[in-house]
Amino acid sequence: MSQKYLYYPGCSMESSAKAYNDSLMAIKDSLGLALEEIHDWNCCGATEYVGISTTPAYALISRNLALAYNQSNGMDTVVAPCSACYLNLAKADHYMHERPALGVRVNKALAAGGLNYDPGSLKIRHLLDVIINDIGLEAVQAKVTRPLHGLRVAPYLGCMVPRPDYEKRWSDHEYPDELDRLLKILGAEVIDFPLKTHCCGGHMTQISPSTAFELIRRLIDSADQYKADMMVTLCPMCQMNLDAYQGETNHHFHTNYHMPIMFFTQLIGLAFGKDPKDLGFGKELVDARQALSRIGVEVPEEAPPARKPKRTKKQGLPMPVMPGEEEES
Amino acid sequence: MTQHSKPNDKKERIGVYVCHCGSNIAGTVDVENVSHWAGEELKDRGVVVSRDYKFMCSSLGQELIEQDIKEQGLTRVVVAACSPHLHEKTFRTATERGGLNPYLCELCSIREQVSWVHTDKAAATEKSKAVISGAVERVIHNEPLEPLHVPIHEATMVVGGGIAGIQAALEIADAGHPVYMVEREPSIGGHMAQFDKTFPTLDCAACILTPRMVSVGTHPNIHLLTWSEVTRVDGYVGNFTVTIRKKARFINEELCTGCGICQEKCPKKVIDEVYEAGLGYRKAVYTPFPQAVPKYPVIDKPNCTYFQKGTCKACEKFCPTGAIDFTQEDEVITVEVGNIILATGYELFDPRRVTQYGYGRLANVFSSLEFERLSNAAGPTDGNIVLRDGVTVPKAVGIIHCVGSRDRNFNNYCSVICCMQGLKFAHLVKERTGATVYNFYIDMRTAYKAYDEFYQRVLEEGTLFVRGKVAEVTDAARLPGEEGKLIIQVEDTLVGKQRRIPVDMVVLSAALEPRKDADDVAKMFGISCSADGWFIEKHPKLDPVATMTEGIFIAGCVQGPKDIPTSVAQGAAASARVLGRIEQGEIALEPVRASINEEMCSGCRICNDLCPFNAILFHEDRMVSEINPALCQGCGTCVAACPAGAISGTGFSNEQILAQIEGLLLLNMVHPTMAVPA
Amino acid sequence: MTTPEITGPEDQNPNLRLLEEVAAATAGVSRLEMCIQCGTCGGSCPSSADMDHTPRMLFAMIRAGMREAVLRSNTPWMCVSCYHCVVRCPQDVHIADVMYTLKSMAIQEKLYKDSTAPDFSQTFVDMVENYGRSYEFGLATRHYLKHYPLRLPSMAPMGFGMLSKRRMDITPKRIEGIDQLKTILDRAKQLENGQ
Amino acid sequence: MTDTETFEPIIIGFTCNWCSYRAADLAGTARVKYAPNVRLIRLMCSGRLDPTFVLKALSGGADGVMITGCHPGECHYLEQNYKALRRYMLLKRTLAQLGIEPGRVKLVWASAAEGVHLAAEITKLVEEIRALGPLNWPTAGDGTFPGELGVEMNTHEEVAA
Repeated sequence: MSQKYLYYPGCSMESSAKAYNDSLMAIKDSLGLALEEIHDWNCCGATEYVGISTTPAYALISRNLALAYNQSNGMDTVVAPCSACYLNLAKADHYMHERPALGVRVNKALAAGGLNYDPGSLKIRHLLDVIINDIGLEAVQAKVTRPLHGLRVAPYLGCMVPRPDYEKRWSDHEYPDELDRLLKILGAEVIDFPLKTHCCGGHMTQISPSTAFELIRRLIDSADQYKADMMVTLCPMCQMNLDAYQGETNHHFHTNYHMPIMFFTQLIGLAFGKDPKDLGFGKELVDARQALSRIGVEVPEEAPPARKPKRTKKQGLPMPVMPGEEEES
Repeated sequence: MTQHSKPNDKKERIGVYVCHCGSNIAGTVDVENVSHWAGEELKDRGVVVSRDYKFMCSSLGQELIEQDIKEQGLTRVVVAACSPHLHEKTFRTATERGGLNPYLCELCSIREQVSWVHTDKAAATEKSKAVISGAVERVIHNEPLEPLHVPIHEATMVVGGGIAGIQAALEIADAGHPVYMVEREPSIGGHMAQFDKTFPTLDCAACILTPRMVSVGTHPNIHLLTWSEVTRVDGYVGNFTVTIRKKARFINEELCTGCGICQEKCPKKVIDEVYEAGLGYRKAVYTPFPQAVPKYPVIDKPNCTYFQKGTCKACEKFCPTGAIDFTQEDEVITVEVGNIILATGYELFDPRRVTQYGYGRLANVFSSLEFERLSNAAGPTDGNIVLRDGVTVPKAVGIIHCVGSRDRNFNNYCSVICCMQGLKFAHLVKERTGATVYNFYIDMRTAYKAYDEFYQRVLEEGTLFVRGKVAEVTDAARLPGEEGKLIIQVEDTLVGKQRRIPVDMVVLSAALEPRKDADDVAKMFGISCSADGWFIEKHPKLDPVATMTEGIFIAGCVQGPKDIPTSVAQGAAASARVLGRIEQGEIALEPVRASINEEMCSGCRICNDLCPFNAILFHEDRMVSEINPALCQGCGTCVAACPAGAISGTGFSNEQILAQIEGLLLLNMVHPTMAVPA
Repeated sequence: MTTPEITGPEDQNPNLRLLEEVAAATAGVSRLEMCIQCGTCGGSCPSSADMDHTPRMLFAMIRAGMREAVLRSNTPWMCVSCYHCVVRCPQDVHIADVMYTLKSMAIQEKLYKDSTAPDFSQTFVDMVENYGRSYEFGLATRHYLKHYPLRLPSMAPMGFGMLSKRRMDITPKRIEGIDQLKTILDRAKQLENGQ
Repeated sequence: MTDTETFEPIIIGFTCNWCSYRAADLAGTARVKYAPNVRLIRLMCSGRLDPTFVLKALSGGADGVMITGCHPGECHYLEQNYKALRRYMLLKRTLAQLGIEPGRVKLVWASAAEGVHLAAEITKLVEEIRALGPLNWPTAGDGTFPGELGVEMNTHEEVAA
């Protein structure tokens, strides 16, 4: 039996976290997970909009909740795979209720676009929560055909899933065990990672790189001390920071870490015996092939795009050109 | 004004007295206006005198009432002041001194229920008038009553054998009255028996406690029931019947000499979660500690090899007096007592709940109770302060205050003893190991005799104090010198910087919490728990050891976190209250009882099943029901249920309540915004 | 519990009402007035080393009415939204949300010291307002050109990697209901300004 | 101004001597503020509440009635508050039969420690009654109230229940 959920992918699933998206799409049927994407959803504003102006920030988030509710048709749960999206949606729902004045302002703004959202109408949940608590570890285990024996993983949840956790859906704010339990079911060797909910640096890579590099270093260094083969995450931002900025962090501290950062859905897919190609392996910048070959999984190197990415539209903002990319344009 | 359906046809002469209570009432209620209004507008209801006075409870205020009764011939008195729970007795006594039956006086609250809870002066003034009008209508229907006198059984029950209970039991027993002491564990002594030193004097806990324990064990007036639990309480003040389950010890107490050979020979080692706080072992047959009172061991059935596997009986084989008795069964005992003192103590907060401090995950994070055992000369390490490996002496120790206290995530309250306990620990670590000691605190609370002097002493000894609530304890090293250490991460708020302090051992000064079953115990004894779970005293300042339920007293940590001196003082205070009762021999109870008018009783027996106290007796011969006033508690449920209206509730009769409703509705609401500010 | 309406005599120094102002502007119930200065936030903060005041100090400064110093502080801008302080705070102060409020107040009064962070947020928001989706490529390049031109060469391999692995679109996506979204946001901005 | 803004309802509150009356005292001691529209009557127990009291209050000019007692399982008289609960359910039915909004009568549990809770419930009920507007008691013309008119307030039912 498939369980049906409203699905809010969030912007990263289509770009930086494509591997997350691909692997989720590859495993969802095996999990019996039916996801109905919210039509014409918009960006949640990440951690940026709330720092500029409150009402617009919450109106931006709540447009998605209003759209979701309009197409809910018996479904009452919105699932988000991205931590920041999950928190923003949950927070809007929570604060519109806790601070009715905010709720009224947001609904006045939504009304200008013909929309409305009553806080409390939808449950906002993270993908991992749904997999653990609705689908259940037994059901996941039943699908494991290729246990990940021998793979030493550091479970890394980051911040915004276990905290602030308005609805108390997670086992703990500091040391939640949901991801550990899932990875153990998949057959992986899970280390007791002390920094499993510490910060990846968030948007600091953009506004105070040295701060971000230090936070990235702490995490990778700790996972490295525990001799983890890879870190497993459930957040596009965490994956992006730890993976894409690992090189710069190494450069900054004159270190030489090589710690692949994978999404938990990729490992579920592997354990389910899916083809690594369909699970987004190879999209990581810190190559995971070495770690995977240790447990007998061979991933072909992702071929560079056959053609140049085609520009479909000429409108939009002027396209800044990156120095290394000049010959392409 | 509405038509009164029940006129004051008795021509009662009523005096109304409105109290200012300084500015407590007069600050929000226009007292003169109220009193003037009552004198004028309620004249036709029988009000012949209406006065306001600064403090009605003062002797001058009371004299006003007495004087008016005598000079104006009052037959009823209404006082509008504070809550009846505070001063009802005062004004009834004044009424009695004036020559009237005390129950012809009504006290209505315009302080707790008007002036303190409302801000709009006009609305508060109008509400006061309504409240007085209700009381006037009610008092017309009051009847003269005589209090019920019930005898007080001489024996007292003390539940809980910690230091508070011990103190209470000894005081009463020394005064020559019988005491039953019930203790759940195999020995009395409570938490204090687990400690090594006591602050601020650092005298040895065992040295001062064990003589008291022995006194309890040997006192001719104390009947000690350990390894026992109260399962049921019936009756009321003066006449409680308490049912106790005395768990099977599997030891014949007549034969046992307490020699301890059984413990020596028992092959089964068990982690002692109670006395050793999980840090040491005991046998399956055990006395928790050498000075235990009584000296008889118990066999822990779930852990005993014989009980679980059918063979062993080592204890039986070696017992020189043949005292082991595997056939013993739980006994149910009932005793009659006049008063009960509850001194069931506290439980330590489980520091595992503060996950960021790593207790249970990081080996060298200890709870405060574990540290007490670690530092106790009779503890698992003979008093050597060492790490979890049992040998390594720490070079640096961090003591964290307020773990689970003063924290909305856990308990809002301050646990009172933790600051002093933290200082005591710091001293013991310094003295025994010479280690560097840090105390992490939010506020240092050392308010009691000789407490701050102890703080000075610990400062002098070189303990380092960091003002800041610790953010986390981690083993994830990242800076030089952190490898293999526990790192305490904290904002040193007096420096304004985040610090990471590597230590070898962390001690968590955990909160004191109500016992898990405090709620059930409260229900069993008919008292209430606060939102935090502590038992509620009758008055937080003036009656700290009595409860709302007559005959039930509380002492020690069961009422809230407190140190040893205060627990002892409360034990003594509770016993003084009980002794006063015993001396009087009887107690006067409010005559709030139901009674059945046999003429009107149809014998339908509906009321019979409603009474939880079995106070209603059905006379088969006359086909009528009758209420036994000694058993009736006056709830009035039968009064409300009687289809024939044959049952009346003294003090809360239908006439009184219906009249009060009418009186309360005499005035319409004043719209706050339309009210003219005074 | 709701944020209490603090009423009192008119203050000589309007800055003494700063705490009230911050609490009122914060989404949710801030409980800022409940701070007991225990330092759990400053102790928990992963980026406190780079802050010129710990969050706790900032709250004391808010109480003291040090308006300009508060709004000039880089502390809110260094907040990584990790919520460690929020869940550990013994007084349940909504610290992260207070930080968002302080950022928006600083932007409004143009009191920030370094424009990198406000610019980043503003650029991000501009993209979202124009497309309804975030647009990492445009955001990153725009932001880096302005604030880290020297960092660009060392970033290039990463950027190229992201592009070649198709983890970054060089064309922005636009939602269908962009006009509806703009209408909603315009109205929200009016409401935010009390219109 | 609309009616609901100017209308100040009067509510009669029945309290239990052991819990809710003490909660009201506690609210006072703690200076917790609530709407002044409620006037309290002390009973020994919510079990004492005769449904006629409620009808008397509503017919006599009250716009709403609040019945308060100890939490289930915490009754000073063991279990009499359950009886109050049963009577309350019956009472709501009777009110509906009389054409009165059942929302005008509310049962609230409040322990002696719950001053803040009681105050909040009072304020909440005042707003609820304000929204319902003034009560127009269906009079029999002679100003009597149904208790006296013999409206079926059959307490026998509770035994069967």
